[in-house]
Amino acid sequence: MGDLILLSVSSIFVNNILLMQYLGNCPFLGVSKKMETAVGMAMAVVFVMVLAGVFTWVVNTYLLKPFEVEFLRTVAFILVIASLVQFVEMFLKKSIPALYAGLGIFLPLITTNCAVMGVALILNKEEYDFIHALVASTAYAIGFGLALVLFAGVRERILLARVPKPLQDTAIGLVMAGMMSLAFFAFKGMA
Amino acid sequence: MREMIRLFVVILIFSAVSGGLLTILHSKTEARIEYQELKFVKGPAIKQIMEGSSNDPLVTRFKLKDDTEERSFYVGIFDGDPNIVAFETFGKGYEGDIGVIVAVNVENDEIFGIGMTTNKETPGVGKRIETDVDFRLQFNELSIEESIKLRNDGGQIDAISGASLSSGGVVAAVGSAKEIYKRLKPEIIEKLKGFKT
Amino acid sequence: MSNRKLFVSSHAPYWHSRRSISGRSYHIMLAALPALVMGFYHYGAQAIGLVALSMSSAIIWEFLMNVLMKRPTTIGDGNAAVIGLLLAMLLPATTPWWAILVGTFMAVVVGKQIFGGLGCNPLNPSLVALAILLLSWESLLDFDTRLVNYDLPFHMAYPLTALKNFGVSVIPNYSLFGLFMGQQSGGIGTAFGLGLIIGGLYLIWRGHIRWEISLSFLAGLFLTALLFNVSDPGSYANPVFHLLTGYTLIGAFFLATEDSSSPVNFIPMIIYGASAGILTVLIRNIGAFEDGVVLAILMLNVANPILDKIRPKAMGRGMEHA
Amino acid sequence: MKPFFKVGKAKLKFHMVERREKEVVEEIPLPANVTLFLKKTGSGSDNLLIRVGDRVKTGQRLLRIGEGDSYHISTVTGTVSAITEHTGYFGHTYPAVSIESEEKDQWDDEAGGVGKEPTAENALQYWGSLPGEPDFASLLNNTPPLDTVVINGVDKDLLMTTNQLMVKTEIKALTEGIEYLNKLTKAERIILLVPTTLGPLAEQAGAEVRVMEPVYPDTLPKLLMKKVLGKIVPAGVRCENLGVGFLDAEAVVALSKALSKGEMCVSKTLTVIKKDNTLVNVKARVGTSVKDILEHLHIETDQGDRVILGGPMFGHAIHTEDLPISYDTDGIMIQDKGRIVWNSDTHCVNCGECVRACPAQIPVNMLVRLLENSLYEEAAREYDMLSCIECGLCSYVCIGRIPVFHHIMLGKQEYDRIRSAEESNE
Amino acid sequence: MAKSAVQEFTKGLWAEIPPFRLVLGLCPVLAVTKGVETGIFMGIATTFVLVCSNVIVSLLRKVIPKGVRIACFIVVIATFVTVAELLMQAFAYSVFMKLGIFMPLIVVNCIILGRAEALASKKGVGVSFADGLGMGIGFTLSLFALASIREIIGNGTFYEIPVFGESFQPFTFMIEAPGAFVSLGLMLCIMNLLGKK
Ligand SMILES: Cc1cc2nc3c(=O)[nH]c(=O)nc-3n(C[C@H](O)[C@H](O)[C@H](O)COP(=O)(O)O)c2cc1C
Ligand SMILES: Cc1cc2nc3c(=O)[nH]c(=O)nc-3n(C[C@H](O)[C@H](O)[C@H](O)COP(=O)(O)O)c2cc1C
Ligand SMILES: Cc1cc2nc3c(=O)[nH]c(=O)nc-3n(C[C@H](O)[C@H](O)[C@H](O)COP(=O)(O)O)c2cc1C
Ligand SMILES: Cc1cc2nc3c(=O)[nH]c(=O)nc-3n(C[C@H](O)[C@H](O)[C@H](O)CO)c2cc1C
Ligand code: SF4
Ligand code: SF4
Ligand code: SF4
Ligand code: SF4
Ligand code: FES
Repeated sequence: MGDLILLSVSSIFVNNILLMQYLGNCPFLGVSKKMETAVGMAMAVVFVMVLAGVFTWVVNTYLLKPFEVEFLRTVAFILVIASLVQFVEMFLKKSIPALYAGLGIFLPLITTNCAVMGVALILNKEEYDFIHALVASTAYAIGFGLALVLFAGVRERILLARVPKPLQDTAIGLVMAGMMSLAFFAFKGMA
Repeated sequence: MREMIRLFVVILIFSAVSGGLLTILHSKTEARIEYQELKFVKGPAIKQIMEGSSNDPLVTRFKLKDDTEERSFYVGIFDGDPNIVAFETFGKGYEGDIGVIVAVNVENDEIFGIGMTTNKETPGVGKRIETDVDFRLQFNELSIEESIKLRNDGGQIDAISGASLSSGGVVAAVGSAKEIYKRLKPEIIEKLKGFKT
Repeated sequence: MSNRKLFVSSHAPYWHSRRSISGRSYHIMLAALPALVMGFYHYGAQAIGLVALSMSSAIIWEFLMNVLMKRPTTIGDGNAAVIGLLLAMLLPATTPWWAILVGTFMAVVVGKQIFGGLGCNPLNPSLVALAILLLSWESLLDFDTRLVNYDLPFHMAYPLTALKNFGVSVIPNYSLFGLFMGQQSGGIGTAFGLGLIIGGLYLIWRGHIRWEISLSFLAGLFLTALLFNVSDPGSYANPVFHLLTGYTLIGAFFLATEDSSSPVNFIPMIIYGASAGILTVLIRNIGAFEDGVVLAILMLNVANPILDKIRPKAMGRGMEHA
Repeated sequence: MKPFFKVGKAKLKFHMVERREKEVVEEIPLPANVTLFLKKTGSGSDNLLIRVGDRVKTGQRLLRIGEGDSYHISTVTGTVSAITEHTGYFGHTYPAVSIESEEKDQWDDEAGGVGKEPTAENALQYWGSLPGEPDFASLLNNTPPLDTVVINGVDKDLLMTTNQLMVKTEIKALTEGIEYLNKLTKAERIILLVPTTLGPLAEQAGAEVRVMEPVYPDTLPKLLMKKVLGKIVPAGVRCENLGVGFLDAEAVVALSKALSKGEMCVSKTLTVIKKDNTLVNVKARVGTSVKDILEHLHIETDQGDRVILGGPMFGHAIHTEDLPISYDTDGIMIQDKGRIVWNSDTHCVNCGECVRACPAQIPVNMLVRLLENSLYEEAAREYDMLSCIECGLCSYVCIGRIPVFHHIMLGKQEYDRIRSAEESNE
Repeated sequence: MAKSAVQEFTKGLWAEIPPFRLVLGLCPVLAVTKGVETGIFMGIATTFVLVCSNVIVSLLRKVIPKGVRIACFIVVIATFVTVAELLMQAFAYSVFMKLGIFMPLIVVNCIILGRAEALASKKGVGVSFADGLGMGIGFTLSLFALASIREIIGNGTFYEIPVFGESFQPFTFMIEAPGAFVSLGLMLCIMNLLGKK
């Protein structure tokens, strides 16, 4: 139990997927200008990332490893993620239209989000067992959502500030992301 | 439905072609990759420890089953005697595991030398476990029976200043190496005999 | 009509409290003085030179950025000087000149000006600079080696380093009253607890800082340290020790209270202060760093915009008119 | 300037009526020329009843207000010398009628007749221009009908003493006025609001008396609603929409005099605040220029000083002393150029002073950022712009010296414009 | 035809140089520019995948059914990423180690799928090839520039060769995560100042 808690803290804060591992920056900078979209994206990512983590773990453990074709990992994972997103989209559209209306536009974008693929790769590289893989992918996803929402809050203010022209938008967003990653050093060593 | 099947078949064909091509490429490169991996990951540390040996420890190696795990052992032959055996263990560092190659002299059960393999320690801070020679040399000739600890914890190893966590990781790795060695010593001795020239 | 008098026209109100940004800056500098004087007394001319260099270089960076960005000159508002001063107060007296230049550049240019200047900075500029220095040259903030040439009449080991390395056994080396009176090594302006408290109370009394933040920061820090201490007195220092060492007091009164990066509503101020205090102790007790004030405050700075969304209902808001 | 332990909100105390320089109200002689700003025009200058060159009598109707049956009247007898378009606060335009006045007043016959038969219908025609804001006529026609009338015996802005003075010196007329109000309106409650010191005096007026500490901004209508009547006015809604009307004590006195003696109100009592913040109360014919008043009082002004119609918190600064006083001018304030605190265009430094000061709990620090970026709709929707009760304290305390209040007033104006443009599109 | 291919090639070098003009594919840019070596290798690998997948997609553009277009592109891209991975393991293992998971992550680099979708699936082989090559080289140049700055200031070296004297203590901030974001942001600012010409 203790190690699961440590793993969670580590994956949410210490090794935050966005700020410490440089994964998922395009949506981070792309959808953080408005709090509403940021929250939508965060939820969509949490959803898909957890599912992707679990599915790729299963594929890796029960297909790639037994048949000794681990070199096909990249192809296999991306196919799993792409079809997963497709199914989630179809499922939500049919059964939970309200949720689909909220998350729908973000789902296709997630296919090529390197945070999702990255988490899948990390889980399998670290050779976690199933429970740890599940906890880690959930925690990474929460870390992503947390960073995204915090960032959107700061970004809303930056949009109202007198940022010099050449720095506006993405440039200042990146600098701010850097400062945030600096602040996340606070959690160093805690897990 | 027919359409769905058609699309599915298309993807299947793409994937099959892709898998086939990659399998061919993989089989052609497999041996090379394995050697490269050895050379770059563990090679430098092993070579460093075994400097002056008359053999290539990366080639002179054997595997043993330890519980469920399979471990590789690298043999150093000095003056014709295959007395040095090296293997990799891990300890928790500042950021993730620190891989350490520990070489033991089976003659006197003393540590012959250690070297670092993989770690994610901070450059300039924790990375000094790799670059700081004095730190590494402190382990030489410590006995397997001795308890090895950092000076802060009442032991004999001076930590690298500012990186006591990384230093502790190395110490922990050496500690687990001692256990492995003790556990497998009979089989190791047995195997080593085969390398005598 | 040729010599008709023209009056000054503008929008109401026509009275003003007469408080100003520059006034606030100068009050902050004044409030910093007691703590600073103790630093000068301990570390001599070197400390004075360092503070002067830091303040002047901060002002110069600000001026250069004003010119570069083709904006009105803002060095008169005193904020650059405050940034330089606070940065210098956090550093050991022997910090090399180039580190000061890099530090003030990071504070004024990267921490503040590129976001649009005063009031636009999302994080406390001095702390951004300090964190960057810490990350790049950790040895700069290793007070024990930095201050090795000073032989002052008290135990010179930096309390928090000693605590981190040797545990609670070092605490008897320090007298709590001594710590309070500045008998400890540290940054130029961080050691003298009494001076910092006097300065802080002055700022609170004059309404220049929000007392809610200072108070909740200290309370959060104290209570968390107390919990740790009670749970395992053999591993964790007592709360008073935490209160009087490191950057705690300067953090409570001068760093966490930076305007632009801290909340203004009551509940958010309390959450902000208390969380920063809690995080500080977590970093000190279980994290990688000796002192947690800098990063804890930066972390809460990041959360500030979200926190400050918690606010009282405005009068008449959301009411339907029948 | 005033350092204090910032726990509570900023409160500014009023100057009590006792602090006046002289007890008497100084009468300003009838000037040779008056200018009348006919502010409440509703549908523009088509409703004018006179032309340049016409001779008008005191009390004569000049302009019909809106579509109703209520008029602006002349305050002097004389010849109309010019009719121009005047541009006032935030670009509102209205007719300005200049009249060369004769020395002797000649009362318009119809105007005199009102007193004989004090019915609402008769009276209303002439009382579009009773002193004070808002005007009485529209109050009587209010929908919903007023159920409460609050007579303000405390002044709204700092340093103003007109209404307090009325309570103190005209308590008889006030009492009569309250009786008339009882007849004219269907209001269930008539409340007389006075400063603590005048409480005993007010008891005889025959209304429900409430006393209060005259501290700013508690004297503003929406805060009175909250503190005196215990009602919160929804954001963007006027007090009148809740059936509560506010009348200045001065207006009630004028009403009483008109109905009992047939004297139409053509003068205005106001407080003149000199550069050293001493006060003089004067009574002047509506339309008298500021210059005439200041000259009579021997007050010197210089280029670069500030002259304000109204009080220090929400008066309107004027650029020339040729402008006249109107029915709603409660005071004239002269500010020496050396004491003017200039606004600046710094970005908000997030000091939070305004948030502490705001009596309406508005997140002014965020609001001002949005307004600076012209995001008016968002400002109204998310940052409570419409809750603002227009007290000006945020500007007063802002350490960045940002013209916050100006931003807000402009923002409300722009917001209304956007909304009406949207509505007309639909 | 020839002219437009040249145009397609050159626009990737400045007018639409990724990641500055097209703000996509930021993660690898941040992650692999700690050092010049990893930057260049990442650039080359990406260029390889970009060119190959552009060409294949362009060749197969008439065969692939619309419904599974994206899925097929992804398989093509993933195949070439794996090819690049295997080749790099076999021939440049030390760089492969430093690139870590960012090698397989080329598969989700938005630039590549973006070019496949926006251009290669519509245009001829020549143009697609030129576009891929231009974009790839532009991307490599960007990585090289950023990596040079970061490595020189942050580590005091260029291609792991020291450039300053002994006494220089590197500005480590630049090679840590925060420095990555900040320096990319400032570089973007400079690009904006220079304009698109
Ligand atoms: C940016 C940064 C990187 C660090 N990296 C390491 C590291 O790689 N290894 C380590 O043991 N400690 C690292 N630390 C932790 C501190 O050096 C801390 O002082 C250490 O955990 C204990 O200090 P000591 O060795 O002086 O007792 C790092 C700290 C910082 C600020
Ligand atoms: C809270 C408060 C604020 C005031 N602000 C101003 C002001 O901004 N300008 C001014 O001319 N008078 C102002 N006054 C008027 C003062 O009461 C008084 O005239 C002034 O303090 C004279 O003394 P001083 O010049 O030393 O301040 C203010 C009064 C109060 C109660
Ligand atoms: C803006 C600026 C930045 C500098 N940055 C560094 C630095 O990062 N590391 C460093 O060791 N010296 C730095 N220096 C100092 C010089 O490069 C040089 O190292 C120093 O003068 C030699 O000092 P030493 O002899 O004490 O080492 C910097 C100087 C300036 C002006
Ligand atoms: C107690 C206190 C601490 C402050 N600390 C900082 C600081 O660390 N860095 C900074 O740039 N400004 C700081 N300021 C300045 C403040 O945010 C604001 O910019 C000034 O008040 C304007 O002159 C501080 C202000 C106060 C009141
Ligand atoms: S790949 Fe995904 S995250 Fe990156 S830009 Fe494209 S849609 Fe956004
Ligand atoms: S504040 Fe109240 S009384 Fe004043 S105008 Fe608005 S609604 Fe009417
Ligand atoms: S926002 Fe409105 S109510 Fe609040 S202080 Fe400013 S003027 Fe007064
Ligand atoms: S008082 Fe002025 S500077 Fe301070 S928060 Fe309000 S608007 Fe910003
Ligand atoms: S490269 Fe686009 S999200 Fe990482």
